[in-house]
Amino acid sequence: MSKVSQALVTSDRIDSAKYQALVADAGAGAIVTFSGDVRNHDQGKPVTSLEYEAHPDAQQILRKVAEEVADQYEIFQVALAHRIGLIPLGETAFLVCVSAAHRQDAFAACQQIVDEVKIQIPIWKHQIFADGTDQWVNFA
Amino acid sequence: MSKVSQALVTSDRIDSAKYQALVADAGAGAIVTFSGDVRNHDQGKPVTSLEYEAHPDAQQILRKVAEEVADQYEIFQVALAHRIGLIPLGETAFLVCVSAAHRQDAFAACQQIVDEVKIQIPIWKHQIFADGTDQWVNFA
Amino acid sequence: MVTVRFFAAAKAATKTNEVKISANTVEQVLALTIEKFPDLAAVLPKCSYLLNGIACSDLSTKLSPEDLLDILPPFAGG
Amino acid sequence: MVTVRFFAAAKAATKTNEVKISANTVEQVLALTIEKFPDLAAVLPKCSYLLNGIACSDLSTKLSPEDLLDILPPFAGG
Repeated sequence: MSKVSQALVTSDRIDSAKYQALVADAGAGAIVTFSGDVRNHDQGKPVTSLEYEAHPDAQQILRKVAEEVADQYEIFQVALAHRIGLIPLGETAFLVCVSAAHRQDAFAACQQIVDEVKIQIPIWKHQIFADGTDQWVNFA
Repeated sequence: MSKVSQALVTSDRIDSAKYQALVADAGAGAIVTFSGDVRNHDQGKPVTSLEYEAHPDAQQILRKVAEEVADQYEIFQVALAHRIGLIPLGETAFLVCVSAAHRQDAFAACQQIVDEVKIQIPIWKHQIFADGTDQWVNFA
Repeated sequence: MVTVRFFAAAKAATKTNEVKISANTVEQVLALTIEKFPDLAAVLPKCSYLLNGIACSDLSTKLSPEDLLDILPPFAGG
Repeated sequence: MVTVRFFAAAKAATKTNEVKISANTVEQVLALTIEKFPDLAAVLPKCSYLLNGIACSDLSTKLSPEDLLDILPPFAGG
């Protein structure tokens, strides 16, 4: 059975408690959660708003990356989500929850999933700054 | 100002969303949360119930450990709690939330706080097994 | 006609999601899209390509009329 | 009288939270508590001690009557 209980690309608000509950397992001693939130600044410039755009294959790639990393660790379950569309400052853009019997596995798997998703997922981030300029992140 | 916004030893249920909100900061790009939950087994034996007992200084030591680790990293805030008394299986015994601008700092600080608290905090764990035997963890 | 889809900065440069182009290779598609959308010239050097959902780095790859070519600026998810 | 507090497995062995003991050193306190609570003999070798809230590893440390000595089994928090 897949260790990835949920892998979602969604324009809805991401509720971390829901994902933590998805990976909770009465046998799990450790749950590690990463939440990537929309920041109010980037490289010193105040950000006004932020929009993510996804390729149609993004959700499938999100699941694939999570499954590949999950297979390398002694973990129970992974649940993860990436939000797209306009995201208000301070809200969650990307969430990864990992449960395991032991904390070292949960920490390592969670961090590696975050790292790999950032490299592999075909999603783009458009920032509008307070001074009216805008930017496609990683592009300019 | 202290980076530790909350350090609590409590017999109440620990609500992770409350602690995540405490460390959330509009400038924080990353929040890493560790949740140590009560397992239904230990070294292969089914556990029926579990009780934690704390020394009166435990809360003060929880804060001290978090502050010492927090000072070593570029992080915004830490909030953490350890539950004591009888804890139902599957509920959270120990929670650490760390917010930072960058995920590497949040992951490393969270993991180090968990490791150090486990070593330093004067708290004891008493397990009752399904076969009627009991055990003080780390003692037998 | 090959279908070409634009994303993110490439879509912003062309102001369109998708075009149909007659071409025999990826290279030809790119040359023709730059002709049609001059602003794309600054964007393409940073892009990668998906041909029918699979990464395509050989620009001399031959195309069939029903092919789908995606133009992907550098990712910034997570 | 020195106040001695027991925690966790030490409390389970003595079935008490706290006793008052007349003694001049930590070593004397420990000997007298084992005399009073024989089950403690198996527990003490694994314990550490706090004297007035500060770790105390020198068992020959002199005590004053108002001192507080805590007997701590190995921690298992987190």
